Amino acid sequence: MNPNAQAEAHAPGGRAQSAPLMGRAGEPTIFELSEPGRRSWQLRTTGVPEWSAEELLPEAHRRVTPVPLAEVSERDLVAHFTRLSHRQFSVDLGAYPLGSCTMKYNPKICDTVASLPGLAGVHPGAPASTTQGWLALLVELEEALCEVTGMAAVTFQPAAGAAGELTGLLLVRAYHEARGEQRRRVIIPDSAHGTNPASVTLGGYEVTTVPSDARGCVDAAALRAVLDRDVAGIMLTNPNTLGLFEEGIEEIASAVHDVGGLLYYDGANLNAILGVVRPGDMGFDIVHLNLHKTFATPHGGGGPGAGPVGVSARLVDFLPGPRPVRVGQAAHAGAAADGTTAGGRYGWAAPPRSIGRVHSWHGNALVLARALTYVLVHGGDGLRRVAERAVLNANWLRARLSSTYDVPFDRPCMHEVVLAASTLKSRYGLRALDVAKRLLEEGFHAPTIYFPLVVDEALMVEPTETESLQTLEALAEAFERIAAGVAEEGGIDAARAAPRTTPVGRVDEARAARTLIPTFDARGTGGAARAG
Amino acid sequence: MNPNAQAEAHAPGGRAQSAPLMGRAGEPTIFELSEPGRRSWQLRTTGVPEWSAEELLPEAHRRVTPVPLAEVSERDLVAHFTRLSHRQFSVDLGAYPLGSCTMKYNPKICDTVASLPGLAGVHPGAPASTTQGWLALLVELEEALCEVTGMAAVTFQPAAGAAGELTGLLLVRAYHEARGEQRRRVIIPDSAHGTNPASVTLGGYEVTTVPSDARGCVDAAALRAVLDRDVAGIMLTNPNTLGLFEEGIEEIASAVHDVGGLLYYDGANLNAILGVVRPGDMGFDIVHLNLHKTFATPHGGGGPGAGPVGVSARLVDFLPGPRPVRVGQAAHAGAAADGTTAGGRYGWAAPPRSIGRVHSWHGNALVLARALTYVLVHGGDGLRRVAERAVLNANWLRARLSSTYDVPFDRPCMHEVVLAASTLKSRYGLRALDVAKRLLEEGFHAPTIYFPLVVDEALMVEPTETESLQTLEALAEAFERIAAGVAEEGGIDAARAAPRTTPVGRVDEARAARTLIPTFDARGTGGAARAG
Amino acid sequence: MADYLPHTDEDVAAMLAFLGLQDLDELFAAVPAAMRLAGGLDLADGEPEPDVLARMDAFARANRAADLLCFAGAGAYDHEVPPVVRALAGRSEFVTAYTPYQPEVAQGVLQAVFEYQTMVARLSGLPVANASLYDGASALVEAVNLGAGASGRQTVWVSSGVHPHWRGCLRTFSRGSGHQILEIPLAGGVTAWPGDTAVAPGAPGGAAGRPPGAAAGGPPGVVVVAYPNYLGCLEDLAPVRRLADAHGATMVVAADPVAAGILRSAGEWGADVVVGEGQAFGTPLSFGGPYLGLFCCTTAQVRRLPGRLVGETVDLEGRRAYVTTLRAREQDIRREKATSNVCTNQTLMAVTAAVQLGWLGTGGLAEVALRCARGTRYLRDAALAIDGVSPLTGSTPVVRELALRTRPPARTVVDRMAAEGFLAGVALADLVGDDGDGSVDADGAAHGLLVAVTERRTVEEINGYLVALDKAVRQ
Amino acid sequence: MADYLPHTDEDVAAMLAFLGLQDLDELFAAVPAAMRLAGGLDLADGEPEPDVLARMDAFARANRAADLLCFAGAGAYDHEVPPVVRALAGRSEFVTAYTPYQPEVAQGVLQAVFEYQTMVARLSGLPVANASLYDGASALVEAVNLGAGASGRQTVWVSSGVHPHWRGCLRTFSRGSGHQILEIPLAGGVTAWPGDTAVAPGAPGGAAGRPPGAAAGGPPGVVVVAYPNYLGCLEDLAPVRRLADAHGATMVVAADPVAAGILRSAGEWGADVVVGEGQAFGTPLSFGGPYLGLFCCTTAQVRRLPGRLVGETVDLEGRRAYVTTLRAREQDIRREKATSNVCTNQTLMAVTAAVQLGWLGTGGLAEVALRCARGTRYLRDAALAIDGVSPLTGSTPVVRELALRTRPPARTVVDRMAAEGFLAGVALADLVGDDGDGSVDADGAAHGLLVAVTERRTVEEINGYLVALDKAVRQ
Ligand SMILES: Cc1ncc(COP(=O)(O)O)c(C=O)c1O
Ligand SMILES: Cc1ncc(COP(=O)(O)O)c(C=O)c1O
Repeated sequence: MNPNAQAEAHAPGGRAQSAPLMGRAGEPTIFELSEPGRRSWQLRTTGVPEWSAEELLPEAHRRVTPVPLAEVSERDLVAHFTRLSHRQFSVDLGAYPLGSCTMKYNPKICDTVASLPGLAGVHPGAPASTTQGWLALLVELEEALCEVTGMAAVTFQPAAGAAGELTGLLLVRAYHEARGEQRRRVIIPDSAHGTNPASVTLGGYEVTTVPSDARGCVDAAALRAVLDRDVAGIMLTNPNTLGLFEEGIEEIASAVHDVGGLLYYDGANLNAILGVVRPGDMGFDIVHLNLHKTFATPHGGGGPGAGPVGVSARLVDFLPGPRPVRVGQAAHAGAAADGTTAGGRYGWAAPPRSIGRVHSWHGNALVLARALTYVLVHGGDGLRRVAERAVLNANWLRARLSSTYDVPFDRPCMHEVVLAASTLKSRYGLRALDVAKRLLEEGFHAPTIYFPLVVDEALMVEPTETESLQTLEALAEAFERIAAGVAEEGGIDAARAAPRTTPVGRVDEARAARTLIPTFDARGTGGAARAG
Repeated sequence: MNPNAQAEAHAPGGRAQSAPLMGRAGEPTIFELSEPGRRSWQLRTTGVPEWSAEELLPEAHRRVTPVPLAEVSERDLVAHFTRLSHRQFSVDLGAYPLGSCTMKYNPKICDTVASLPGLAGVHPGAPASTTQGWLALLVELEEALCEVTGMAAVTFQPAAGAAGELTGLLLVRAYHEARGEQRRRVIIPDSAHGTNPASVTLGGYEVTTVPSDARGCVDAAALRAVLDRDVAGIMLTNPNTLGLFEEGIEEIASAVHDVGGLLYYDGANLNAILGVVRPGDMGFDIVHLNLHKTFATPHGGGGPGAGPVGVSARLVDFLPGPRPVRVGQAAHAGAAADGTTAGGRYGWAAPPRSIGRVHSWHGNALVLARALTYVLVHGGDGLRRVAERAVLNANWLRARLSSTYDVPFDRPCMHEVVLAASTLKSRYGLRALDVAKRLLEEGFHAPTIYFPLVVDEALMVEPTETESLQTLEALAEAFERIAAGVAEEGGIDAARAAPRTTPVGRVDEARAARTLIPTFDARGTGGAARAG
Repeated sequence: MADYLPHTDEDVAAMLAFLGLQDLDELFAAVPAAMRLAGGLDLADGEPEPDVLARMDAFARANRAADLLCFAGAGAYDHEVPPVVRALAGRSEFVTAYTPYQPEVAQGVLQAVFEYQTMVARLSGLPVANASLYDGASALVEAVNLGAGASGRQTVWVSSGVHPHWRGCLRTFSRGSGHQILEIPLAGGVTAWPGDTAVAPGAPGGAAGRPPGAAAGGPPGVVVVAYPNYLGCLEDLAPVRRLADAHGATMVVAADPVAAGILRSAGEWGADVVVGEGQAFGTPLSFGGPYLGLFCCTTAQVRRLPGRLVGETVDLEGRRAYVTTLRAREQDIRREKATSNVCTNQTLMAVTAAVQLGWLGTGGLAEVALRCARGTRYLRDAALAIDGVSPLTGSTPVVRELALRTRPPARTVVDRMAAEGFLAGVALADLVGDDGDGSVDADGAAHGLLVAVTERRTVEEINGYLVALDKAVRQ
Repeated sequence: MADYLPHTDEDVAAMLAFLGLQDLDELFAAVPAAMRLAGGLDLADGEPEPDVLARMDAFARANRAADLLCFAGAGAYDHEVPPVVRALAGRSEFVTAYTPYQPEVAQGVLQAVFEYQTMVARLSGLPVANASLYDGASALVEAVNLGAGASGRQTVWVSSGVHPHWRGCLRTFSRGSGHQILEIPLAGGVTAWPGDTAVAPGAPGGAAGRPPGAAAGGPPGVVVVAYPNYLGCLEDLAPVRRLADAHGATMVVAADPVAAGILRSAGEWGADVVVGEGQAFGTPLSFGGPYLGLFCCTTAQVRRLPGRLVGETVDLEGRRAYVTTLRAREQDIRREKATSNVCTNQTLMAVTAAVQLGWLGTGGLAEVALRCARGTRYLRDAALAIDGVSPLTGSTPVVRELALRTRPPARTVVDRMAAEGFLAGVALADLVGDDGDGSVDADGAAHGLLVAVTERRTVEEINGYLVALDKAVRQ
């Protein structure tokens, strides 16, 4: 009997028989490991009178049956999630050259910082007099990020890049409205990340797409053609998602500014230019940063991140509030203090024409503490080294792999290089997807595939600066083995069967969408069913 | 090229290409990952004058070349040891029914306790006035262990069970010598753990072995035959290593006491009788506890443990010292205080006829803090439940597997059951070793094999109380599958080829001993060579 | 100079040589020279880790709030987070992974999120939960977007019992979406829904007498209510369902997920969408983030669901496997047609919640909820006996939080009690501003103190709190 | 009632039924009834984890020592342990594994230990290191056992520069082994070896004039010296090697492994066995344990090596693999013929040391050693300028630790400086007793203060220490 089949056999209490370490055994869900009456929880002895729910709640509000959750022993809880962790690739296990995501090493010191009780144990609604440390920390980080981006002020409320984008677009709107203007369109290049157009829509604007030119940059003529006084702004990332620096950024900036538009900088690729050139100096008015990319805060399997937004002087008054400020500056940053500033050198201030809140509280604070730690360890000198090494690594890979894979825009790249499998596909049928799955077998995470959309069979490789030359060599060899392998007898079949050494084999994604099973309770019902 | 072969190819900077998660790739040593000039270390800025070694040290003492260690980036350090951790089975991953080792769940709260700065950050030589918390903790633990064992006092210095054994034997010696007696022999049963005879030898005694009888207990007649006034004592574990309770313990105790000998209790199996019966009440004079077994402190891949030794009243004065005491008790426990007791309710006291120190300091203190945590969470009631469930689990397995495997002593067992593969061996050639390796493939750790020595092809299974009935069922099914599998065509070959799904296949142990390679530097030299 | 870069000088030289470059500056040839930063960043040079740790520790020590006994809530609660949850959720495989784009090597995160979705769906009483949003407020914003899309109408009636900050976010984002947000006032701690006869018999405009005018956008496409509301009060949700039915609107409930352990589920009350703040499940107070936005909906709405969704499927060999699904909703495919712009979310907090809910289990969750209710009752009964303390929401039943009226301004009470070692609660003025809003008037804002009692508070601690409160209101 | 047991009442009932038993008590039928504990253990009932954590935290808070700036050493040092080392060595796969009896599923621990052995061997200058012993003292005891076995003689000459506690352990265990331990006194901080002309020209009994008499066991089979010795002094090891050669004795060096970063290796000095305390490599002060016994020897002695040893080999498919080897030395096979009784050892600390040494690397280890030496020099120079402070060991060079003579009793100085926030060092009387021993006389014991300066101490901290010391000796 194959071990996975056992996992499939649902028995109360499950089949907690150990480790994916050994071969490819499946892991039951926690619901299958559950047996009624088992427990892990232990709570403080409080001495509070033990009134019953009946004594505490009117009947109409009372739950009749408890929420059915899993019931497991602490031992099984630990084994379950430890085994799940062994079914998960991560930066800590190896190279993760996922383009646009900047999967660099996440320093362990930041975990220590984020778990300091003096930071993690602070209630967000505590009066400012009791949270001076947090306020000081945020002000220091704001100053550092202003310097890095060339902006005048930063809001920390946006919880991720996309939230920053939408915040930025609302700032654009507030800016124009304050000037009595109603503009309707925002321009984005066709190579942009999907969150850009989605944010534009949510910001209440229409998307105008401009194409890339033959060098992979914004087509200047096409841009000029769509520019008019209805354009609220343009969203760009520079270097762009092709890993190429928009050389015409000066002209773009003045063209957009000439029609009264604002420039929004998508900071996802800031890693490439830290300490080399600043968005503010390129002419941008608004910048979001993905601290979980450039500033090494871990991605957590999909989040949390943090997407602080920096703005130039003319937009400061519109920022979300309240904002942490030095008390002396409160007046400058906005008069209407929200929260007390008594008893401390730092306080909160709401910008006078604030667009309002964009977060329940102050943003992803512990992520911000990690980012400041990263900034302090590196310092100004170190941040520049980060960019240099990131760009060096990407170019090395580009040069090394350009004879094996297509390089749609074959010129020096910045922190990432977009390769393509188009030749391998037309010659052998090998798709970008197959290359990705084969790389998993080779022990590497796959690059980002099929993005940017403008490149056919795209393989977007971002090695980051924390990978060594030896790792790059090993990665390049793996890429080369994949290309060589497909030329061999049966090679394409082997590639399509990949990965065969991972916890599960190639996953049927289409089936997941066709027969939606979004919860354990929807299993066997032929899809999602209304649960109790 | 197979991924492991790459790992073999030694290149400076290594082949850091990711995860054993994916298939069975090897992991290079840290020395292969090393490249001169790389670094992880970061030290405080101190401002202390930067004198050179030449200015600080006479030439005769100065090292000429630095100690050659690995030079890796923090990122590679993390990936290396994280990948190594993925090549390691552990309690947190699954059932670990290793007999005699009591591989129960190690509560996570104990990790938190052991890392409290107020415990982990205390220098062992700090004056007692500044370590009152530690002293109070130890006194409280001592009291609890006295209650659990029925002893009068406990020393915490021994760092593991074997250290406790030797300490106990030195106490035996001191006791007899104080009475002017020179005895030469210590009796141990043939089923005893190997550390018992080794400790006896190191204690300066001769080993007299007594055989087990047909019921798996000490052969009473044989024991009486070797008892005389030359016998310093006897070492027993009860339940014994066959998992059987020595029913004749009362007679054994009085027989040994009758000739003036002392009874030593090897506490490795205390888990079976917690709160049910106490070594002191069985007549034992000295008891060691393996806190890493019974009290759930983690084994750490082979240590640390803690082997506190409890003694009856007549031996208290001989205990190693100094010992933590309540200050009022210092006089009672021994006058000559070693260390100051000023300024606190707790202090140190040296027993008047102490055998002396057996540890550099006070024993494995953080392990002791874990053990107290475990005791407090369970309390008196919980400790008894531990024993009940441990014995229940073992008997369930015994009953379930007795039709498939040999059960040399087929009567109710205590916390572990010794099975045997003798029939499977004679019928199909399946050895205990093969059963063990097949179990690894099934996702379980193997039981202890070939111990106790008195059982042929022994499989010593100790499920512990923290495994659920479902896990026991899954384990039993795996055992049954193994037995059934060997009866099939090709079954024995498959068993001998096991394990095939583990990070490495069956390991050539003989070769390791034949061509000793104890360090990376001895590789390729045909064995250990004198290093620089 | 210390950093995390592996490059030795020799590595750099060799790599530059391979690229045919002279120096590192040449890598940036594409950057117009005039734009480049001349003197480098005006930031101090890097400091070694132990120095930085000392600095961060100094920030931490400067936060007196961390040492205060916490009776503050307002959407952020001091619940038990056991060592086992921290250990498991902190495993580096979960922490340092990216979004599970390659399911074959991401089954760990995917399965944990699948389990999370199941648990959260069960809590809410709805069949689908997504894989997390940023926080409670963003979940609410997305719920309103979904509701408006489903009903085809942009008018949104929002109870003023919804957390003031969440309402603030709704207002902010409505500038982009164009939704008409109408905040319905509370009366006596519960929403005075306009036009619902069960609420205000005979009065067309409802009890509060402030009917949203026709100018305010006509009948609602979305109706939003909180359960319990932010003042701790339990509102009857039946009229809300009726309202929604009457107008064909989507009913959105912002539910406290801990209280859900003993309350009738929002799904049972008829909610179409349930949102909530998941911080209570294993995430520390964290000065407000990272938190966890909970989001559940009906199967009918699944294709409008914002954010990520994990589904079960099989691999090529037929083994059970998990994968993010219905990706067409996300931005990487249909771009401007996406249901939302959320990309990076709060997965690690979702994994944490799965571990915490696994630890709590059926019995533990109910127990935590019950203990919160008990502590709240105990504190309420005793606090109201103090001269200078009165109820702000009358006798409306509360469950895990309550609003008191203190004779001195609540901010003063909070400051005084901080000196005694207590975080007394959150002054309502800090949530709604000095002028009050639809939930409390200016007086209520000034004197309202929102107090939460979790299962971690012992009777000694509560008694100590009461003594300090007595002193603070007398002073 | 809270514990870690999975058994529900139904499970217990089903299992008992399967066994044909009526109740749990029957499981213990083999235990004579009279012996059984009637009323259960006289211990309080179990308490829930958070209550226990609070109690343990109270113990922790009662240790003022943890808050003192540490200038104590004496074999336990306050070195930097970075978060990365704690994170890696704390991974639960390492923590919750047993001894690697099944190498196929224990390559993680085995390889880490193999790397540890390599690093420690390189440090010592000898080719073989074992996988750890309990602590420095137990390593020394084992070294003496090995040496006596190798030389066939039980007389052991031990320098009084060896840590007093380690000498105490040697004395204790010699009661069992029958070794004759002779402690050779120090003069001016260095060992006055008997009969070595290079040490004491012309004096047959050596400088200290206390030659071990013939009655004391004849020529040594083992000679033990510390490098640097416990007072911080650097001794010339050449005469020790000559002594050992003259008598055919085994030369054992107890070496400080951090100082080894800048000192000539013990192997180079000719040691046959090198032992040490490995706490300095990643293990916190921990009130003295768990620590790490380092043990290295020559290839010739490998079959006498105590404890576990990991060797490289291959698996059936020829892939590199690791396994514990030369198991015949251990007790599970030859039992009473075993080279030692050590079974459970300190593997996790060895893994920790491998991680820490991996983090330090070639440059970091040298840097730590150098910084310790610099801090020691800085403190020494300034301390000796204080009126009331003088050197205890003359001008003998010291490296990472030094012994001062303070005018008031050193214990008094330690107490006074604790009140100022410093752990001033270790009073020698606490190590050697009030009467002194071969290393210091009674006056030295009373007034001797052993001070250590690690790489973590800043110049501000040292200056603060000096101010407090000045005050403490004047008072
Ligand atoms: C180019 C680009 N822009 C924006 C984003 C969105 O950022 P976030 O995921 O933090 O919301 C990403 C993230 O992948 C990105 O790569
Ligand atoms: C029965 C028995 N006695 C003694 C010991 C030795 O204990 P330790 O390994 O703690 O030294 C063991 C350990 O395996 C054992 O099982």
